This record gives sequence, structure tokens and C-alpha cells, in this order.
Amino acid sequence: MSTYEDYKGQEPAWCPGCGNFSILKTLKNALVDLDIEPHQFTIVSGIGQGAKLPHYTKCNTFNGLHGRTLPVATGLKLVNSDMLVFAIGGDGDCYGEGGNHLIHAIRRNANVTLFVHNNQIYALTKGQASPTTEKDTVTKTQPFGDLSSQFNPLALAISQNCGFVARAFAGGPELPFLQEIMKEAINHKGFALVDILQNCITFNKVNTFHWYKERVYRLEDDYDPTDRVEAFKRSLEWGDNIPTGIFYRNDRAPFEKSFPIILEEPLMRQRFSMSETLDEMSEFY
Amino acid sequence: MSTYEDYKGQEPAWCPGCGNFSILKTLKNALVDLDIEPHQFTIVSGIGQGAKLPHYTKCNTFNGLHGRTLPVATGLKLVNSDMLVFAIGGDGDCYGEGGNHLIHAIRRNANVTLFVHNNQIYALTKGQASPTTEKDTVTKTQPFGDLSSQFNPLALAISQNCGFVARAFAGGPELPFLQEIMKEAINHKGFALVDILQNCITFNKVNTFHWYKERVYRLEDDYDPTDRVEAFKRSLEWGDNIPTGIFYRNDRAPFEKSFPIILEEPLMRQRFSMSETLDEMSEFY
Amino acid sequence: MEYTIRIGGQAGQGLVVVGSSLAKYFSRKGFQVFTHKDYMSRVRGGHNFYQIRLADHPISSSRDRVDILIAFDQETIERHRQYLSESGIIVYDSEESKKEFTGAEFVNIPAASIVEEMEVHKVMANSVIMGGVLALLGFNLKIYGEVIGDIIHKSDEVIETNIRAAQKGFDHVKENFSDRSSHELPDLEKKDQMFINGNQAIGLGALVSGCKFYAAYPMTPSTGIMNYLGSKAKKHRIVVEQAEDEISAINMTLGASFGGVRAMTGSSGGGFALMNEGLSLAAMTEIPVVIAEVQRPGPATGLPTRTEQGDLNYVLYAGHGEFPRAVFTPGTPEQAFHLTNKAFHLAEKYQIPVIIQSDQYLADSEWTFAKFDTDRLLWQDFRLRGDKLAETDNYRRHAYTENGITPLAIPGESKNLVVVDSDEHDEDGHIIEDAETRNKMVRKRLFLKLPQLQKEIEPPALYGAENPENILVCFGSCLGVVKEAMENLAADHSLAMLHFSEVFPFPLTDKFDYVELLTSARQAICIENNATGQFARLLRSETSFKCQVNINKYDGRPFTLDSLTGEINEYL
Amino acid sequence: MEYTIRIGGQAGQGLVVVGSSLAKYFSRKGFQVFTHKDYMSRVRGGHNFYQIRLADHPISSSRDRVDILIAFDQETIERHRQYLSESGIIVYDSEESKKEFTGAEFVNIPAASIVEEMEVHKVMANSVIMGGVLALLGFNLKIYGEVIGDIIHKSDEVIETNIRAAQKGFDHVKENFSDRSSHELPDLEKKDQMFINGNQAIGLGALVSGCKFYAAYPMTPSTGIMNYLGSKAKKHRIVVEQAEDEISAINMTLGASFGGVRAMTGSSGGGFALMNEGLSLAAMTEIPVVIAEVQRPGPATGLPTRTEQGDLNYVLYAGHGEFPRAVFTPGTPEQAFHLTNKAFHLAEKYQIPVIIQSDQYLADSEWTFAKFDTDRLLWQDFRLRGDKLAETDNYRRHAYTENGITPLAIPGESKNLVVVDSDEHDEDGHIIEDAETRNKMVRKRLFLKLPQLQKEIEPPALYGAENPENILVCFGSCLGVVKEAMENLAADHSLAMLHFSEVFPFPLTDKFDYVELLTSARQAICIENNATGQFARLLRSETSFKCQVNINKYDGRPFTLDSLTGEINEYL
Ligand SMILES: Cc1ncc(C[n+]2csc(CCOP(=O)(O)OP(=O)(O)O)c2C)c(N)n1
Ligand SMILES: Cc1ncc(C[n+]2csc(CCOP(=O)(O)OP(=O)(O)O)c2C)c(N)n1
Ligand code: SF4
Ligand code: SF4
Ligand SMILES: [Mg+2]
Ligand SMILES: [Mg+2]
Repeated sequence: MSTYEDYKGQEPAWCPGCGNFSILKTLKNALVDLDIEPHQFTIVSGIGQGAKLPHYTKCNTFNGLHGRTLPVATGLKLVNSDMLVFAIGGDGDCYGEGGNHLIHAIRRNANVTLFVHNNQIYALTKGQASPTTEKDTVTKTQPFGDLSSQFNPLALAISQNCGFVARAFAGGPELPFLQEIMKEAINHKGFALVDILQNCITFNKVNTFHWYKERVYRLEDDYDPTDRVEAFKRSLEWGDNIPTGIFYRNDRAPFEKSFPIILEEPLMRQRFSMSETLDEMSEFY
Repeated sequence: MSTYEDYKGQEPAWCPGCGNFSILKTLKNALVDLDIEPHQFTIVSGIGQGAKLPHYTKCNTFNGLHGRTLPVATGLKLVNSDMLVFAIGGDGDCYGEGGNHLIHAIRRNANVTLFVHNNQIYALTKGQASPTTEKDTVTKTQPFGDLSSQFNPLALAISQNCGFVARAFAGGPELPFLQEIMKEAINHKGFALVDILQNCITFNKVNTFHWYKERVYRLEDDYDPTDRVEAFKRSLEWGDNIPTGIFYRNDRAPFEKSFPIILEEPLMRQRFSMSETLDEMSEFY
Repeated sequence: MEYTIRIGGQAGQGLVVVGSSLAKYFSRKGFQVFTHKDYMSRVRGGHNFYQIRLADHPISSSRDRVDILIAFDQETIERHRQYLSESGIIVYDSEESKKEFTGAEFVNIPAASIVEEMEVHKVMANSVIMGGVLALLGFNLKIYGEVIGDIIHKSDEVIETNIRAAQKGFDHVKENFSDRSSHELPDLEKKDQMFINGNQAIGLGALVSGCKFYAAYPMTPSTGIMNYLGSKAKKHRIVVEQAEDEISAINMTLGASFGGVRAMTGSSGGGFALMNEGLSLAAMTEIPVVIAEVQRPGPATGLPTRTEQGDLNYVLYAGHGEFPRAVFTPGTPEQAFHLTNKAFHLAEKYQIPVIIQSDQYLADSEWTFAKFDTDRLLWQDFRLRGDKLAETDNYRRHAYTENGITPLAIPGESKNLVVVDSDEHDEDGHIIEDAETRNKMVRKRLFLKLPQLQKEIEPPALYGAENPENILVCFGSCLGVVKEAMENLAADHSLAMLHFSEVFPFPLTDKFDYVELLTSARQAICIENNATGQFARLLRSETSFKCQVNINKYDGRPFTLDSLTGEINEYL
Repeated sequence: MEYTIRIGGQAGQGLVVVGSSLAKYFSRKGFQVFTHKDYMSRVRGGHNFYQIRLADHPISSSRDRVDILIAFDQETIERHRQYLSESGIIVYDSEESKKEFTGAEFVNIPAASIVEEMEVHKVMANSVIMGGVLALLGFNLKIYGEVIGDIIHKSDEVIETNIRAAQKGFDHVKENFSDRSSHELPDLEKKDQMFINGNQAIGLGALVSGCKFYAAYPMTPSTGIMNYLGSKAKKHRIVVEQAEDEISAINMTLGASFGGVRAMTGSSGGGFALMNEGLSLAAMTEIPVVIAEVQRPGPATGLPTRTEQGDLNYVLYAGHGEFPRAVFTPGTPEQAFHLTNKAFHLAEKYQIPVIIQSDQYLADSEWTFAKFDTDRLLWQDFRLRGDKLAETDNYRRHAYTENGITPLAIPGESKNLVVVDSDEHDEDGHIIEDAETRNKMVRKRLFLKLPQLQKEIEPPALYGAENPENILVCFGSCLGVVKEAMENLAADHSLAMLHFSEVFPFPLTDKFDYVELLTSARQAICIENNATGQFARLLRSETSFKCQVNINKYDGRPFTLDSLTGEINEYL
């Protein structure tokens, strides 16, 4: 049995009041609930404020490059299919620099759970617009305002038939809900995207804690997350009312289960014997 | 008045029977119809068989890197908003290597028309799976079969509210329809995606000319391309029946029209005078 | 007369506002000022400091010894007390540090309670502190309001309150620490002194060179360039666009340059890595582009807010295939300004990529300068446009010419077509594969341009003795500190220094035979802010000359005057 | 005895099948064979050729003079007739070329009508031609079926038909050109000769080294490595995954290596450019990785199917920040095989990136070799796993050790946590910013490992005279042609050559003082398949030695024996 204390990591370098604290705490709670021990999972993270998370808990960690979490997570999962693999990054990380990998991770459907700390801003680099920043927001690097339309991660995921697509708000009363979603996402066998609305008190003065709190609501109890078109429709809602919950799920076979050579034993546990390969030289005679 | 002959370019290096010839011919016809002269447009293309197209017509050309057409096209459009800018690439180009740029080009909505020569294969590099290759196709570099689900470009575009989303088949009786779609796409003010089904006789032995011909049909006359959810639904159709036509359109403002500084005159025509800038030094006193 | 002031505390406490206000104040008073920033990669908390050195004589580096330590928290006192000079002062607020210190060096300014009494926002405490520090140094508050207004861009009312707060601090010190506060300093002769950092200087350089397009993806410590150009975008009609990634940034930039404007991008090492393929594309298509590479310590994410000169080799050889480029490594904001201008000039003239390599230390350090000499600025429109373009028939983008340079036409402005290709191509820009055309194109792109480009490169600058026994060799941002260290040691030793600010193509020896100089000296000491001595290696690969001694620093911090002087001295 | 056969025609005509069948046939017969491919970046049409040189003595390059030209179209005759040797023969099908030639050199084989008569698929015409060529050379058809079966992987029936077609061609020549067809050649002593190209050799090297993961994005001319490993993926349990781009490829590879298996990626210059940031990441996280960089001419897309050695500097310095790496530049498929093995060994031993640099010429050229010496293969599992891992307490991923190497634990297989970070980090792998830890980590990663790594590097190979007046210097794929050229000239000149196949860290001189050798010679001639002499520059930057002469070729084609011999001779 793992306890909350088992996940105690380094002292967070986040601003007091940052929504990342809630995400960290909730993730730990979810892990306790699922009785996952620190060595049983790996967090692959990018670069950004949210991406520092693995240092603030206890786990195997691959804190890689900005935007490149998903390829690393895929490589790891393919060689160690017993490992629980989470990917963690910011909205810039996952939807900006790393956008291409998101598309193709969804297509592959490796059993990787992606948690996006979506604060709608580039926080670590001090306040530039991210793909999820509200249109027309003026920043130092968007002197004319952010002229691109807001990126919709859920709609994109649903468009490519992502196996698990959810959104939650990392705030006060919504944390138990976030925790449930995290658990469902971790338990989902295949690629899961959890877009987490997270307030950045320092750089995002628009989408504040209260802004989110006033707007989020939960998808209805009788909402059917297997209806892809309906899911798409709901994923388009944004503004005064922002739905949260599991938008879409399906049971596509996970990527790593499609490689016959790793079904019986994870690759990294298979022993190599050079002598078994030397026969291949005769092909060149 | 431009004539078909005005667009005569280099001798194509394509295989006889390749669907690219039809695309080339149809594009020229569309240009004649629209009375666009060679110097009035620029084709930005990537690397691949389809991407060689600009050399085989007459136009300003930026035949850049594999996957990077859209950023180049965006940069060009921003500095010369009078220029008609087309981007041309293959399915590998635009959906594989260049996937991230596609997402963000859609968000920006610069008035750029993207024609994708979608032959569902990497042709120039001799037959590897592309993002649009049918799942489980075995190739030399997909020894276990292509284990990723097929990429759906139209659904992705609709998910990000792309201003113009269409599909056509570059085959025999469908060429006039392709021509009409090309013209609509070129006339659309904003980013337009035209996914063109193109047979590759050499490397794609599954999705052949006949395979497409038997399956494509046109969206109904009373189909409403302004209904995003309906468009999404129709974009999911694939298999025995493949819809073609304009799936979705809207009238979002084009990117370049949102920069106040280039509204009156394209940037590249604005004269620079160093002396007007020297005053800025006093800010540092 | 000179002082070093170090302001330490946590991110989010306003150190930079205090520091830059003071620094700007001193600069306006006609003093020479040099600042540098030491900050962590976090937004709140941690430990950061901002250091100001001011003097009535030229200075160009930071010292280890501190004359006034402004401590925003107790950690600052603990960390930096050891660096206090003999008569040094520690300014603090005993309420904030929750501790009262009794030593003679301590000056307690109860800023928090003063602002509480004033019933103003607690951020005004910083002004109280500033007022106190000015008193300690013997300054008055005359232009204080003007300076603070320039820095914080707030309403007159807010500025007014700041001035009142500063007065309180000033008075507090005058009353309670009259023994510590100096006599009033006279204003130095008021020159139009500029006070500017490396990032701003590159941005300003781009602005005055006619840069009309800047696309980039944020990356510390390069973002300041984008911020600067962003702040001028409306007024000077510059398209500043944040790309989705660095690959997009450079490709957008090339699209813009192809379209007919001067265009630039910038990043730090990791982002520059992603631009490499685009760099190679610029070369193949002969599209002018200027790239700023502002270094931080690597590898990988490394130390995002710190400094290093670890990417020299990288920028010299980045990109696949062979092509000409120019690489500049300015040593001061002034050089950064002029070299950015030269970068645009050469990029357009030769239709090549030009890289300006800077680093966090240069990017964030502010210097005072006499107004930059604008007469030296280069500007010429090399593009084929207007009437000349209209009169051109049968334009061929890569037509062979005697000097390898084909005028670059603006597409769309005439019937002429502009065709470029990332494949090897013929004069028209169309794909070819034959050996003969390939050879001709390499000749055009590379062999014809390179010698001309090489002639444009200035030799290294020599400072100090003329026939020195010992030569200090350095490049880029080490200029200031090495120069001062040399001056410190020059009295006792036969000593000179060579600084390279234009490193590629490597300078010829025809204007100044620095190789001869190096060979004649007893020893050359190469000083670099990196671990492996990359510049020394470059020098050797170009001249066969091997420096006898290497001094390297790779802890993410810049050299400081006192320790570098000591280190050099060991070899003399 | 030696012959050169050149098979020319359009893409899609089956040149490669004809060429490789003949080549394999010769190799099986015990002859020495060397082939090279010259093909365009298109799938059909254009002009391509495949060249085979066979001999009864060692050969390692291609010649300009052709003994048998097999022309699949008229263009081939027009282009290559000029290269025909004195008694050379042109094999063609007058129906195909729509023209009959009358010269004594022409051997008309009506392959198309023969297969029409036989009522078999027209692709069998190629077998008719092959049969005819074998007759001309004095071979028999004994093992023809076996060879063709190995190449085309078709049913017995198809193979049978091919044999019949070949027999027709054979008989046609014997009947109509008895004067031109040689006496029957005896089989050479049958050794287990390997016939293998550079890409296959790297793939095979990876396979026998225990590579379990290969992720890449297709890019000519590197794709052959992926194809080879793909063909072995099922049998030898290798995950071969095509990534969405090269950035993903290297990051996947690092994820896999972190996970506990030997992992590799590969590309050509443009794709390698996109991997640079990941390369730097591998270094920072101390994750072993092997990267194959198979060059083609740049910049940018360049000449996708052709050859060059233009990326040497690039692989030496690619990636931001400073870190150790090893770079190998094999000269033959055999070296490629062994150096790939060594690459995995060193990558795992030192937890560093190792780059194998090849090029299209080496990648696509097939050579005959005696069976590779498998006793020389290195294999040791450096990972911390199994019992040893289970017994480990308080594992710290980057714990300081005497030699800088911390055993690399498999994550998930014990309670120990494996933490890596692209930021600078402490022994545990967590982010730090302090100078002291930074210094220690640079020491661990770079300064401690580098000297050990350097000791693993073999000095250059010396061929020819021992105290030569003239030394030819080269690296990578130039080995074969420079060696034969030297042998050609050795009778008349005091001549030797140095070949570098392990170029970084640059070889020490303790085992073999090649610098002394170079310095004592009258002149050194550096021969490189690039424009700027990058190896000569590397040599100079490492040793201060400057080669007196540079011979460079940068037209996208490899050096050929006759012209290189001539060119060298001019300097002797
Ligand atoms: C290749 C590269 N480009 C840019 C950066 C600089 N960078 C670090 S974090 C970041 C964005 C952070 O935004 P986000 O991912 O939303 O994370 P947040 O800080 O908001 O949690 C950027 C641009 C980098 N580290 N690497
Ligand atoms: C960075 C980079 N990676 C890989 C390649 C090699 N390459 C050239 S074209 C191509 C794919 C072609 O497929 P697609 O885009 O679908 O075009 P098609 O040939 O099918 O028309 C690839 C992988 C390249 N040129 N550049
Ligand atoms: S800057 Fe924003 S995201 Fe970063 S720690 Fe502070 S509040 Fe959180
Ligand atoms: S390989 Fe395919 S896509 Fe390329 S030219 Fe031939 S048929 Fe067309
Ligand atoms: Mg964010
Ligand atoms: Mg394709």
C-alpha cells in the first residue's frame, strides 16, 4: 500500500497560489487510490512550469525537452510495456512545440496518459500567448494581440478518434472530480488525453481561478462518451459554460499490444544472445 | 488573359499514369479559368513527388523543405498580402513531417490555399506508410504493418474551425469537380485545405485509381457546408463510400487582415527610411 | 570613485525594478554603469540578484566585492555578506528579514512600515529603499521621478507616490545614518549617455537596419529581442509573429525574406538546433536571413537563465552541407548594435545567413555608452525592385554572375518569376542532378562569395601593449571583463589582449597580422566562458596557432573582474 | 583479370535487379566484386546506372573505363560510349533502342523478341541479357538460378523461367558472337565470401550488437538501414518504428534506451539536423544512443540520391552545449559493421551518443569480403539490472563516481527510481542551478569521460610505404579508391596513405605517431568528397598540421579510380 507521503518529492518552485499545486496533490491522491508505487510508473515531462511536476513527487522521471514528451513516452512504453507511463506538459509544450507528436500519439494509441497543465499561457518564459490563449490577447510578443484562433485540444483528439478524451478544472471543489478522471485515464488501456484547466496567478490575468470556477460544469450523468459526433459537438462549447468530464472514449487496441514480439514479455526483459544473430551473415554469402 | 500554354513548365519526372498529372492539368485549367497570370501567384511546396509540381508549371516558386510549406507560405503572405499563395505537398509532407504547421496554419487562417497530393504513401522515398496509409499495411519500414490508425485530415481541419475544407479525387470524370473545388478554394479568403486523392501507380497497390473511382461520391446538392458538426460527421465517412466536395467553410477574417500595419499597403512595398528609426535611441538615454 | 551595489532576494520581489531604476538614475547623472543579472529559472521565490557597478571612469564588468548589499530577504544576507567590501553596507528591512542585525555594516530601513504608515501599496517599499540607497551614496532625488516613470510606465499619481516614498527612505537614512551617507555627489557632465543591454541593442540594431519581420518562439535568454521589436512593431511597421515552434519561425522568416523584406529570427541553443535545417535551406536558396543565437549553458535545457559561450562551434558548422555564412560575436551592446546592422547588410548583399551570437550575460547586462555612432550604420537596398525590376527581362533567380551574386528580385512585382528550390538547381531555380551544374552552383554559392565575404570581416581588436609578452585572447561577451583585468595587470606586466567579434569567415591577417603578434609573444592565454576552449580550437584550425594557456569557466556564471584578474595573474 | 560492367537505363527498367544478380553471381563464383549506384531522385525514367567491377584480386573502387556497357536505352549508349575501353562491348537490344548499331563493339541481344517467343513476362528480358553477358565473360549458368532466387524472392516456377530465359541469351551470344565470348573461366576457390553494402553492414552491425529498437523517418540514402532491420524485426525481436518526423525518431529512441534496451536511429543530413536537440538531450541525460548519419550532398534537400562527405564538421559539433561524443567514419562495409558494433559498445559503456557517419556511396556500394571476423565483436551488458539492481539501495542516476560513469539502472525493475533531466541536475537527477553542482556535473559528464573515451579510439590506418615522401590523407568512404590509386602510383613514387575511420575524439599519437609521419613527409595530400576540406581542417585544429594539397570533389559523385589516380599524379 502506498501512502500520500510516499510521493513526497522536492520542494516545488511554483508561485504560491498556482493551480499546479492542486494538480500535484490530486495526482498523488489518485496514485494512492490506485495503489501505484513510485517505481511502477514513469513521468515523462517537457519544459515549462507544469512540466517540473515529476521532481515534486517520487517516480521514475524523464524530464526531457520542451514539446517532446510523447515520443519519449512511446519509446519507453514500447520497450517496457509493464511500465505505467504518464506524460506531463503545459499547453505550450503539448499543443505548440509538440503539436505534431500529439496527433501521431493519438494515432498510435500507446497506453500513455497525457496530463496537460493548460493555463492558457506560456508561464515559465513569462507570459507569451500559448495556442490556448484567448484570441486577441496582447502580450509583449503578441503586440497586435494573439491573432490566431484558440486551439481546441479536445476537438482535435476526438477528430483523430483518441481513445480517451477528458477535461477537468484543477480548482477547489472540482479536485475530487479531477482525481476520478485521472484514475479513469490511468486505467484506460490506450492513449488518454486529460486537459486540465489550471490557473496561473502570475501571467494569466484573464483565465483566473474564478474565471474558470464560474464557467466549468460537468457533462450530464446520462452523457454518452462513446458517441463521437456528440463528443465533438460538446467539445466545441467554450466561453460562459465550459463542460468538464470524459468527453469521449473507445476501446481501440493499444499500440504496444499490436507488436507480436513484445506480447509475452516486455522487450527490455528479453535476453539478447549475440550468437543467435550471427547466422544472419550467411544471407550475404 | 492567360492561356493553358502560359503555364507550360519543365518536363514532369513522374511515372506515366501517375495521378499527379491530372492534378497538374486541373490546376492549370483552374488558373486559366480564374485568369491568374504566372507572376501573380507563388507555389510553396515541400519535398515529395507531388511537391515537384511548381517546376512543371510556371509561377513564382519556393520549393522548400519536406514538411515546411505552411510556415514559408505564412511568412510570404504576411509580407506580400497581394500575392496569391498556394502550398503544395504530399500526405507525408503535410500530415507527417509538417503536422504541427497544419494545425497552426488553420488557427492563423492566412489566405493560403493548401493542396495535398494524398496518395496514402511515401512515394518519393519508395513506398513507406504515410499517415493516411490504411492501417495494417505492411511495408519495408512497417514490418508489423502500419499499426497507427489512419489520419483524418478533414476531421482535424474541421476540429480547428478551418475556413475551407474540401476533398476531391484526381481521376477521370472527377477532374471538372476538382477544378471547381480548386477555384473555390483559391477564391476563399483565408486558409483552405484541399485534400486530393491521387493514385500512385508504383507504390500504392491498394488505393488504386479504380479503388478510388469505385468509392468516391459527391456530397449532396443540399449539403450545408456551414454546419460544423454535420461536416465533422461526414468527414468520418471512409471505406466503401468516400464523400468528396466542400465539407466545411466559414468566413473567419484572414490572418493578414488583422495586422493593422499591412492593411493599406503590403509590407514589402512599404519604403524604409533609417532616419525615422534613429529617434528610438533616445529611449535609452 | 566606484561602487558596486548588489540587490538580492526572491523572484517576484521586484529586484529588477529597483536595480534598473537605480542604474538608470546613475546613468542619467552621467556616471558609467554596468549591471548584470543572476536569476533562477522560476517566477517566484528562489534566490536572484541584480548587480550594479557605477563609476566615474569607464567600466565593463562586474566585481565580486560589494559596497552596498540591498537584502530583500535573509538568505541574501547569508549568501552575500562574505563579499562585502571593507566599508561595505548592508541595507535591509528588519521587519522583512524578521531579524535585526547589529553590525556596523547594517542599515535598517523600515520600508514596510513606512509604506504602511503612508497607506500606499506595499510595492512602494522598493522606492523607500531606493531613496535610502541614494542617500547613502550621496545622491539627491532630483530626477528620481523621471527615472521611475520611464521604468514602471504608470500614472502620474503612482509616480508621485513613489517619489514621496523615496523621500521617506532618503530622509530616514539622512536622519539615522548620517555617518554612513556620503557628501552630495556632483552631477557629472550631462552627456546623452545610452544605457542599454545586449538584447535591446540587437533589437535596436535590427530596427534601424530596416528589419520588417521577426518570427520566433520564446526562449530565454533570447526573448528580449522579440520583446523589444514587439514594442516597436506598431510604430515602425514590423510584423512580429510568434511561431508554433522554431522550425516554423525560421521557415516563416525565409518566406518573408523571399517575399521582399529584411527578416530575422532568434533563439537560444535548443531552438537554434531546431532551426538548423532551415539555416541550410537559406543557404541553398540564397535567401538573406539574420539569426540571433543567444546562448545559455547546455547541453539540452541546461541552465535556462544563465550564461555560457558553449555554442561557438555549433553556430560555425550548424546545418548540413557546405555553404558560406558570417558569424559575429559582439562583446558589448554597442558592438551588438553595429554588428546586427552589419549582419543585415552582409546577409542582403551576399544573400547568405548571418548569425549574431550572444549569451545571457551580454543579453541581460546593461552598459552605459556615449550615443551610438549612427554615421557608421550601413544601409543599401540590394533587392531588385521598382523600375529596375520592371525593366528586367528573363529574370533567372540564380543566374551565374562574375561575383556569384544574382540580384534578388521581389516576386509578383513584375512578369519575372522568382523560383527557388531546396534541391540543387539550375540558374532558373529548377531541380537538376547533373555534375556540371552542381559544380557551377557550388562555385557560385560558395567559392565566389566566400573570399569577398572574408574581406568584409574586421580583424580582432588589440588593446594594451604593442609588443606584449603576454596576450589575452577572447571573443564575444568576455570583452569587458578581460579588458578590465588586463588594465588591472598592465602596470606590472607586458600585456595586451585580442578580442574577436567577427569570427567567421575567420579574419584575414592582411590588415593586422595578429598571428604574427601571437607567435612573437611569450604566451597567449585564451579566456572563454565554456569548458572546452572552442575559440582556441577555432584559432588553431584557422592559423595552426595554439594558445599556451586556457582559462575556462563553465558554471553558468560570467567571469567577474576580481577573480579573473587573480587567475590571469597566476600565469604571468 | 578484371572487368567493369556498367548497366544504364531508366528508373523502373530493372537495372538494379540485373546489376545485383550479376554482382552476386560473380561473388559466389569467388571473384572480388565492387559495385556502385548512380541514380536520380525519381521513380521512373531519367538516367541511372549500376556499375560492377569484378576481378580476381582485391578491388575497392569504381573505374571510369567500361568493358561491358549494358544499355537499356539509347541514352545510355550516347552518354557512356565514350567511356568504353579498347576492347569494350556494348550490349543492347536493337528493338528496344529502335536503332541498330554496326560498330564492332556492339552485341545485339534481341531480348524482347526472345521473351515474346517464349511467351513469358517481358521482365524476363533482363534474364536474357544476363545470360548473354555471362556468356561474353566466359561464365557458365551453373548457379544462376540460385542467385536469381535470392534476389527476386519469387516462386520456383518464375525462377525456372528466368533460367530458361538466361539460357536463351547465353546461347544467342555463343552462337552469334563466338568471337567476342571468352573461354570458360574457372571458378575461383570457393570461400564464404560476403557481398554486402554499407547500409546493410550498419544494419547487420546493429543486429549483432543487440539493437532492439530502431525508430526513424525515411530519408534517402539512410533508409536501407531501416529496411534491413525491418526485415529482421520479427525474427530477432526488434521494434522498428517509423516516426512522424525525425524529432520524434530520436526522442523515441531515447525513451527506448532509457527503458532499458539498446536503441538506434538514423537519417541523412536534413533529418539529422532535426535530431540535434535530441542529441544534446542524450548527452545531458547520459542516455546511450547510436545515430547513423548517411550523407548526401547539401545544403538543404541538395542531391537526394547522390554522395558527398559534406557533413563532417556538422556531426562533430552538432547539438548545443558541450558534451562528449564519438564519431566514426567507416571506409568499407566491413568497417561499417565493426564500427557499428563498437558504437553500441561505447555508447553503452560511456552513456554517450555515438555517431556513425556514412554516405550514399558507401551506403549503396556492394563489396565482397571474406566473412566478417565475429571474434572481434564486442558485447557486454553495461546496464544495471537483475540481481545487481535488486540489491542496489538508494540508486542515484547521476551519482559521482571516480570515472564519471554511473551504472544505468532499468526503471521499474526495482524500488530504485531512475530520474533524468534535460536541465542541469544533481546526482539524483533533479533540477539544480548552483555553480558547484554544475561544475561537478560537467566534470563527470565531460572531463572524466573524455580521456577514457579517447583511449578507445584507434589511430588512422597506414597503407603503403613506411617513410613516404608523399602521404595521401583521407577519411570515411574514400578509403577504397584512395588505396587503389595509391597502389597504382606506388611503383613510381614514395607514397603512403592514412585513413581515419575513428575521427572523434581525435586519435592520440601514442600508439602511432601519425603527426610525426605527416611532418616528416614532403607533402600531404588530403582527399575529400566535399568542397571545403573539412577533414583537413579537423586535422589542423587537432594537431596544427596543415596538409599541403587538397583534392576535393563535390559534384555529388564519388571519386573514381582512373581520374583520382591522374589527379594525384599531378602533385607527385
Ligand atoms: C526548443 C525550446 N524552445 C523554447 C523553449 C523555452 N520554453 C520553455 S517553457 C516554454 C513554454 C512554457 O509554456 P507551457 O508549455 O504552457 O508551460 P507553463 O510554463 O505554462 O506551465 C518555452 C517556450 C525551450 N525550453 N525549448
Ligand atoms: C527532413 C526530411 N526528412 C525526410 C526526407 C525524405 N523524404 C522526401 S519526400 C518524403 C516523403 C514523401 O511522401 P509524401 O509527402 O506523401 O509525397 P509523395 O512522394 O507521396 O508525393 C520523405 C520522407 C526529407 N527530404 N527531409
Ligand atoms: S508563473 Fe503561473 S504557472 Fe508558473 S508557477 Fe507561477 S502561477 Fe504557476
Ligand atoms: S511513384 Fe507514385 S506518386 Fe511518384 S510519380 Fe510514380 S506514380 Fe506518381
Ligand atoms: Mg502554459
Ligand atoms: Mg504521398
